[in-house]
Amino acid sequence: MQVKEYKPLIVAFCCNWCSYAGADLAGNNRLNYPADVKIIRVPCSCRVNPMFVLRAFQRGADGVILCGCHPGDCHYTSGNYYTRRRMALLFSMLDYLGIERERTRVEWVSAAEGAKFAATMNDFAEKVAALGENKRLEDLRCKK
Amino acid sequence: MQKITRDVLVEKAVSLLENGSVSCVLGWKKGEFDYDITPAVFESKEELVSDFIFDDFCGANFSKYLVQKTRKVEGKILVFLKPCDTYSFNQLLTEHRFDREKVYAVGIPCEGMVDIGKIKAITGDGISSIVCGDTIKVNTIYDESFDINAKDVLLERCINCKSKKHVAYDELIGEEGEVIESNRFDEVARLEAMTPDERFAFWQNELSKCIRCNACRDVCPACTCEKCVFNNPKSGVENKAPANEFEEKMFHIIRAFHVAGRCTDCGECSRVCPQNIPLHLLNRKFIKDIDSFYGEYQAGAEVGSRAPLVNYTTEDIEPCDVFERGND
Amino acid sequence: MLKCSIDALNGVFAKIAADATLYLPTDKDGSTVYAEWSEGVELSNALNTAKSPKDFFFPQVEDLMKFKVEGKSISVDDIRSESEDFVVFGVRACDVRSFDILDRVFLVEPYDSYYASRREHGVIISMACSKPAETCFCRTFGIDCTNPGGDIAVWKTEDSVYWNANTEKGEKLLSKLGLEECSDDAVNAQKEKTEKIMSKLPLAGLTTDGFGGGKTLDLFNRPEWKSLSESCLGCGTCTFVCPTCQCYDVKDFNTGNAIIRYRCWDSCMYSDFTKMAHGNNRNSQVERFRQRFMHKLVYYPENNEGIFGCVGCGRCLAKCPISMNIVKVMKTIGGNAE
Amino acid sequence: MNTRKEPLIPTVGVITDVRLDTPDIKTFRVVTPDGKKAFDHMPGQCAMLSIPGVGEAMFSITSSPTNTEYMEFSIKKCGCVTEWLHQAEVGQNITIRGPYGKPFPVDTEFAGKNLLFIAGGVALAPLRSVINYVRHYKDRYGKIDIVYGARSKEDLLQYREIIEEWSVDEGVTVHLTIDREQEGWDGHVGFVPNYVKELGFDTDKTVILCGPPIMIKFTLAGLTELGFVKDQVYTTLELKMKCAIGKCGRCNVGSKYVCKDGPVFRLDELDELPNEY
Repeated sequence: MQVKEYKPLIVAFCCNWCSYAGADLAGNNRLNYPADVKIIRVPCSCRVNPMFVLRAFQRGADGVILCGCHPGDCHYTSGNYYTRRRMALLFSMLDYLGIERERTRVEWVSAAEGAKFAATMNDFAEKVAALGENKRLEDLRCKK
Repeated sequence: MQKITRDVLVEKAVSLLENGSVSCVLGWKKGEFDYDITPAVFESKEELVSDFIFDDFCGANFSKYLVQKTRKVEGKILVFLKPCDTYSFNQLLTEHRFDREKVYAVGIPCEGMVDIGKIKAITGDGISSIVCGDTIKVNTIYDESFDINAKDVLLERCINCKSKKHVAYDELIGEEGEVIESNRFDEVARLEAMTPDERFAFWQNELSKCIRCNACRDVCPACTCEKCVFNNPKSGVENKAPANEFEEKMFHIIRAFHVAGRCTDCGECSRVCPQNIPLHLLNRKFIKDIDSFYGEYQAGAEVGSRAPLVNYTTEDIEPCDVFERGND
Repeated sequence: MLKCSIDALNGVFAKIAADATLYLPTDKDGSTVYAEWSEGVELSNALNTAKSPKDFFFPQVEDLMKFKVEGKSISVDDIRSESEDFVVFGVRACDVRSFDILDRVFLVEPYDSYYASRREHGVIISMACSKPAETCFCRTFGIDCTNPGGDIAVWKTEDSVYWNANTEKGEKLLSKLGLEECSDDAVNAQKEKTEKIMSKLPLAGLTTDGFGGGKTLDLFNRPEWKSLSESCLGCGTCTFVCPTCQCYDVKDFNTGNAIIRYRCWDSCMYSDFTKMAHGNNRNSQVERFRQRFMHKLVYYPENNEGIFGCVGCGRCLAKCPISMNIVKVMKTIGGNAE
Repeated sequence: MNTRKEPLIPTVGVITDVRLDTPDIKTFRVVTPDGKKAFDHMPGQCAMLSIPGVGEAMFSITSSPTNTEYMEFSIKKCGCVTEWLHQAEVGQNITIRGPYGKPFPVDTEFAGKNLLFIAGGVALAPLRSVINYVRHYKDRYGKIDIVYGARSKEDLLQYREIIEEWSVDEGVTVHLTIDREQEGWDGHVGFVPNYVKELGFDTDKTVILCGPPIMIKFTLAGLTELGFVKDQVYTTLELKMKCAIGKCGRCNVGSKYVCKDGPVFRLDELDELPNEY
């Protein structure tokens, strides 16, 4: 039997105005980043409810990353400032419950930063791959 | 142990009821034994005189009842508030959950409430009588008697009491207290100092006890949604039972998150948990983080204050930096 | 009557556990829970567990079936498997009666095969009480805690454990344990002692007068329900710690590649229990609160030859966040009203 | 593998026909994958239909037991399951289990009697099964009267069947009414309870009454005025159900479980139950 190489499944929530365009730019520039990064476009990083993050883990994600406009550049003026507070608290709580802190991340990626997007994803995927499968926030029913 | 007697409160309630200032009284009603006290609505002098009680078992916080009761009751409601209850009271007012005009709040001092679970752990089953005081006298049907120092069997929230000061009242009985320096974050810090594996094992063990009775949610003065996301089939996360470890964590993380920045640390969740899960440690983690990331904030300390999660500054900490600052 | 010494008890447990999974009450983090026995797991001395043993036959969450959906077509997978043999040790008399109450729901036509399978494969070893708590009122429902039912009854004294089989299933298990014959003097002495304590209990005088079948409308319309339910939080604590509450919900979970239909405990105290698309027939907490107690004290006995749907275990007395419970209800609206 | 039969496990059903009856009611024809009727039933009984992942709900079987080829369900769009069903197409699989509940006593108490059916809106669905059953065995019953009302002409369920089959049947009289005047409608206008009073039936009839609670309340008052007594009147209830076999406790009213002891009740039986339905 062939042993399948472990590739982490990564869910990236990207804001419509900056990071999603950044991801687009990365693609246009033929920059490589792992194919297992699944991008979910959201109107603003602030749209991401903590429940989305948990649900992504439940459904089999090994890492969850949020990408939004740089602070101060939010299309809706202040959405990403709220995201910053929320995710700071949520990630701290997940860590408190013993869930590996490297599985979650927030990164600010502008529409012009295609290279940063690709680099971020490569780095994040590498860190998550080092951790291995998500065991601490998994729902076994979804793995059958 | 309480400095104020039941008779003073009954007298106050009766006089307000009889002069028509209030139409009913939210208070503690004595139970079958000496410790099973039920929150109740009193509408007459007779009921107050025969059933009203105030002793070391009156932990219940009435603030949340005001949300429903003020909608139903004609006239004003008299409510007795211990210092910690007044924070929940203010927080609910901040969120416009009830009409302040319909409530007459009487602040009463509190010397800390005791935990019947802790008493039973000492005496065993079969308690026939309990006499409250600085030394609690317990007799059992097995002809044993115990003298227990009340300070040794306090509720968790009273051991780490954060304030003896009333932050809201129309009238105060007794003297104004002070905000206290408490050690309430010590246990959180102890957990933070553990390795992630130890923390995971700790919470896995604690949360696996959950039977999803929803008592923590239903008693919580910050959980006042008319329809909870976990009860709403259209929310996509509705669940009724802890189907597995994930759902246990999901419920408690999200519940703690929903009240983050609004939780006054009243400790009702841990008091009512039938499985004795230390739920306050989740809420306190958020409070501790908020204090250290965004400056000290006590929910409910003043009406109208802006909760940290609906606020921001341009210099806020980045999520990637929280681990350096949070666990120092 | 058979007997073994307390010191030999672990050896007996090992013999039982050799053929079937053995569960017993043990102390964990300050509360008493049922746990699987293995070397080193000690039998608790507490009166009873925080949660009732109904889980063994009617677990809180249970997968019923699986659906595969492809386009317009659906296939149904029966994922049931025959239960494996297990033994539950240390069930108190009140909880033994609760199984009888559940049987009358699940084992009447149409049979609930999930429950039935566990019931057939489970052996119940009951344990007589010798130190009842102030919250006990099993006698109110005619339960003798000194003489518990189950497949095997056990009496524990200071130095020995006495065993007596009540059923064929119990006989079969007991014969394999190699216990010595003995007289029942010690057991009788313990019974007598416990009986005396039972009559001293604070709830000893509680009776079911005023309740039972045929009293529906009279009790239903009593005005006291309003004040009793006034501060009810509408949580499910009483329901979930109750050994006889058996209402359940059936739900679907989409795993992404199949749909699991599972059932889980539900509570008539919850606001969405009877909520349907066009409305709710029990809109207020008064109605929901009344339903729970009317069901135990009136509806159930009406359908089951007068047997009440409560066993007096006292769990709801100990656990209700607002200390409202069936005893207060019975004293307020029943024949015990002061 | 457990070989015992488990009542909670449904079988697969196929929707072979969808008919739009009124703006919000569709009638679905359901058979097993091999084209047969899923099970036999009696008038008034129900079946649990479900769509995996959406939910399961109880529906009355609207087709008559005398139809041995398929079953029909008239379903109004009002909740998750029904909304989903309304967008289903022919060929869609669903799951089905049943039959559940106590049927109308068509072969006992109804035998030889004059029957008066009174229905409002979608409540014709459970009665249609009875009406077609008694029409099929017409010689076993006396005169049949049907009073049926809806908000408008478009809201009348099974309108074609009523006009083309029922009203031309000998011994069957159909009285239709709609709530408000409407162009192209020359029949009666007015609410069902008033119409029943206007028609002034003799009390030698057994009444089968089904409709929204408010209609039942006023129709009953009207019937009492006409001299009917409660043990002449039958109705069928509907409550939330999950197991449909009297175990999950949801449809419990008093000592009765609507899924098992109902849904058909005689009104004097309902009087003994708490008013929680």
